[in-house]
Amino acid sequence: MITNTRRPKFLNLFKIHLPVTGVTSFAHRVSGALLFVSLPFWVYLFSLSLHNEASFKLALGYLTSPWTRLVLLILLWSILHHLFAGIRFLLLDIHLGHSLKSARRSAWLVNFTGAILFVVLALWWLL
Amino acid sequence: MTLARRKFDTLVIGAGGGGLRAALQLAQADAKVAVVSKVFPTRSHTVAAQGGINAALANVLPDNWHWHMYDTIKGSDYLGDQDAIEYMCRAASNLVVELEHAGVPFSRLENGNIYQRPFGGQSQDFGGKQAARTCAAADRTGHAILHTLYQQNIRAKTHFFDEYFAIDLIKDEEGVILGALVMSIETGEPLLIEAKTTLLATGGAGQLFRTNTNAHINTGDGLAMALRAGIPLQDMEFFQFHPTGIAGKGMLISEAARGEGGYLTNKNGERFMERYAPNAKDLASRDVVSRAIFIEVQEGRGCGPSGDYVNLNINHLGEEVLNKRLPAICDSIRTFLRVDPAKDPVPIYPTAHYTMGGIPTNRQGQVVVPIEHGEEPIPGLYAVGECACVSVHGANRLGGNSLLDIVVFGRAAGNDIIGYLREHRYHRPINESDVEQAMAHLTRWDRKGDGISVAGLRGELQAIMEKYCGVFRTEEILQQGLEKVLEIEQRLDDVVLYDHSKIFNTARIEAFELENLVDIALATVKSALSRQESRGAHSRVDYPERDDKHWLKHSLFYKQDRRMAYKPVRLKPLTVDTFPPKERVY
Amino acid sequence: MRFLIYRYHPEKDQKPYMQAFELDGLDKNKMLRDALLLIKKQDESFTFRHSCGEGVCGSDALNINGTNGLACITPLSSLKEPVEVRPLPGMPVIRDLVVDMAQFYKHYREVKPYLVVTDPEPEVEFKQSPEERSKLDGLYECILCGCCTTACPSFWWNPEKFRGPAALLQAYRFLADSRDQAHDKRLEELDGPYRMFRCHTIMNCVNVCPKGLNPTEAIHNIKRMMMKDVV
Amino acid sequence: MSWRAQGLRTWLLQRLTAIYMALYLLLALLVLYSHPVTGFTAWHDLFHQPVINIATIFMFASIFYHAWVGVRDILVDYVQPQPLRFMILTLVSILLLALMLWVVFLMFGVLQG
Repeated sequence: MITNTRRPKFLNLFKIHLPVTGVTSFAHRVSGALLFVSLPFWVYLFSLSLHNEASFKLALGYLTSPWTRLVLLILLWSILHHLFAGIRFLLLDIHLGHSLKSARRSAWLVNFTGAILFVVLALWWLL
Repeated sequence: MTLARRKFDTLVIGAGGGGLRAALQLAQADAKVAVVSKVFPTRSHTVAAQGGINAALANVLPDNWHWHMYDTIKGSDYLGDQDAIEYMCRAASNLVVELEHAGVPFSRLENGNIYQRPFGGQSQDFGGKQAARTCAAADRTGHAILHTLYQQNIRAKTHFFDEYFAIDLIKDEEGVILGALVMSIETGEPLLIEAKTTLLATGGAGQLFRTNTNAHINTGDGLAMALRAGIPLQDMEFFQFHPTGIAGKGMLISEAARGEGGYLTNKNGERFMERYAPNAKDLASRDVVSRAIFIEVQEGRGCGPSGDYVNLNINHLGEEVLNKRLPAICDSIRTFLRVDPAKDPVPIYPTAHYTMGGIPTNRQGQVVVPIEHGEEPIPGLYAVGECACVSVHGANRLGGNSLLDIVVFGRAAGNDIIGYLREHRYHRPINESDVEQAMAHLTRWDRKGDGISVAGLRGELQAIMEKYCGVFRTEEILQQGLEKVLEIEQRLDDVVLYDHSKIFNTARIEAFELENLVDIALATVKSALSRQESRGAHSRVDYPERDDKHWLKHSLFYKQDRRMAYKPVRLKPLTVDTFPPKERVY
Repeated sequence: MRFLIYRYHPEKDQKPYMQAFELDGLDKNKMLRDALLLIKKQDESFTFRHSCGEGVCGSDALNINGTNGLACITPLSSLKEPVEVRPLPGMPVIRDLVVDMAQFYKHYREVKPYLVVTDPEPEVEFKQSPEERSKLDGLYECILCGCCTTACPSFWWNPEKFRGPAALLQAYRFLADSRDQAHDKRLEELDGPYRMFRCHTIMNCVNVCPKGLNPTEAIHNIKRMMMKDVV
Repeated sequence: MSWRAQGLRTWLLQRLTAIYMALYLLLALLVLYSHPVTGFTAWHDLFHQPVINIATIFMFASIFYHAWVGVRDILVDYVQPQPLRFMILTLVSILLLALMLWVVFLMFGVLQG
């Protein structure tokens, strides 16, 4: 007879349902991480833009190159979601929308508005 | 293999309200106390008590403990011991206040006092107008009390053995109880807990019946342990059927539903309780209401397609009262019946609920056995709560008195144990042959081979008890019941486990529980067959009248040779005059 | 109905696995606990905790189709097939669906879940207005089933340091009690980066609580109390 | 920004920086909408105004502090070995401080130029 002293744990994240409030929160974290990673790029770009005429042009050029466009699109969503989800968290902090029902509804709203606004802005920018 | 051993001043078996209240008293007095519980303490069945705890606080209507005492004696159909009842009713107010100070979140009145509601069998002025004596925390009073008691025990640093199952008591040749053999459910390993005093607080045996309000764990383990240790069980024929269980399923709908203004109707919409109890109506004693419902259904006035239940109406109380006073039972009704209690009537039917009988004790919680003239305590053994029979409930318990019973006698037993410990400073030597016997009981389930399954036989036993030992009883039916239970007892020898593993083997636990249930079933049927009268919850169709001349006495059932014995009811209270038996009408 | 049940027997298995069971002619009005009991009838070695059967004792908290809940008040009709039943997430599995709750109980004890009164007690009950008492509603009803805490990602990652929603709800239950006199000490003990401030308002706890309680709100209320004390 | 920051203080500052950033963003959008930036000079002049200049320094400070708290939260959850967690957090702190210095020098330059 074998007796396992090391007990297993069930923590398969693919098998655990993540409710919509959890999705909003997790996406908040992911978008925050992406924004953090992009920080040096933004500071560099900002610095370029304020140096002189030529570097200002260079900075603008960076913003419109196809490669950075892709990165910018991801960051655009990140900003939108992070902002909206952040506002939702602040409202929860001041005790607005605490019930499960309204918290679910606001989570949907945040995810949805973030996505829609992202699509609208992306199309407006790209076309 | 050497048996692991631990030593404590006191071993408490069971972590419901009674066990925890006693443990708290002991821990606060710096006794070394171990609480053994087969489930984590807050899972004990006290958690399911709903309506409240009785005390004559007079917060809502005039009240005093004398009236409470009268009601309890009348409710017990004069079988309760009046000294113990006086003790309980006098202590009630202080103990409820004590619970409140310990943190129980009682509901409140506008003036900040504890909220009290009317309950069945309560009266002002010795049988006058309805009283309101039941202190409540919404309809989760048991939950509130159990959690608070557990919390205070955490504070007092009581030693808990969570998920340990007690197998047998250990006693020496002189009959002194020296602790118990227990088993860790998690590891399957036995453990001998040596203790100067042992307190049984294992609760009732509602699992005797198929449809019951009780938890799966309510298998009367302490009752059976006492029987095996040669101690008789008292008044086992008195088993309470709660009038309002969810029809067909058994979940409890608290008497608080009627206390707050709910009422029962039959299929004609008639408030039939007016016929059975013209004064108290729906708030008559539980035995009275249960019998009434049973008769209504029997005589074809039941509701529903099969006419097998009656309706409880609480929809007229309004959402606010329901949410404030009865939130948990409304949840239960929605979950289990998919009925909206704010709109529709609730189908209910009497359900096995409470073991009035139990291990005979005195009002200090000491387990007592008869000797030639009178009785004497078994040294080192105590019992409190539903497993004990003090007897404050007699033939029928009043709603709100069980939570009171556990805190009053839990505390009393704790105090008496403190005194006992002062006089008995040392552990007595353990009787190894008794340990071996208990170990043999433990290893009996290691037997392999083909046989009957535990769950199957448990189901059969429950069905038999329901059919042959229900609300109405006759000689013939009980005789058949006795034979069937004896047959089950025989077949118990053929039960085998297929799973012999050690770690968290719940099948093994259920096998022990089945043994316990069979012993208690036998005690119940045999006691019921012997008592030839109708009193409280024990209704004999063939002896419809109460017979004080022959039967105003407690019954005692011994496991050895299944003998019945009797002892007198203590009619003399401590300080007041006796309430002499009289006709019981509500 | 088809069921997939998490099985692990420490005396036999090296690793947990999922086992399929089929129950015919099941009344869908019954609860999941009833189905599990039928499965136990088929296979005695199948192990899970359960007791009251009506959602007040908190024994049979399980992960049901990915969401924590009590088996005894989860109607079969509400479940998609195959019904996947697993133990509570992130807890050490003792056997099958039985987990070791020691860590959970430890956090509960650590918040000092009892009323602390330092003033002399009155002869009668403490006065508490219905309004003051109503602050305890939604707090005292907790049954310690563990659904919330084991659904909380913050608890998964820091089970030793983060108190978890259930313990924090209890912490607030005493902070909110007008009779309690350990206010400052309780708040002091909850400060720091781990014990409470691991909560990121994910609200999985509120999503799964079988009693409909709201630990997130309780946590926010504690923060509010802390702020009030600072300002 | 001590490593063993008190829970409440960090939590509160994370909120305050968030509010500041949101307000800055809103105002920035309004300003850019009402005074569209036509070229380098306009852009430079914008940040030459002391109010906007200082506000922008605070904006970046907020971003960096907010990011630091966020990264710390992530590390506490997903990076369990203490030394590794500490090392990463130190590196992140150095990076953020460097970025902050960069921004401060940049903005002082714009203010003077």
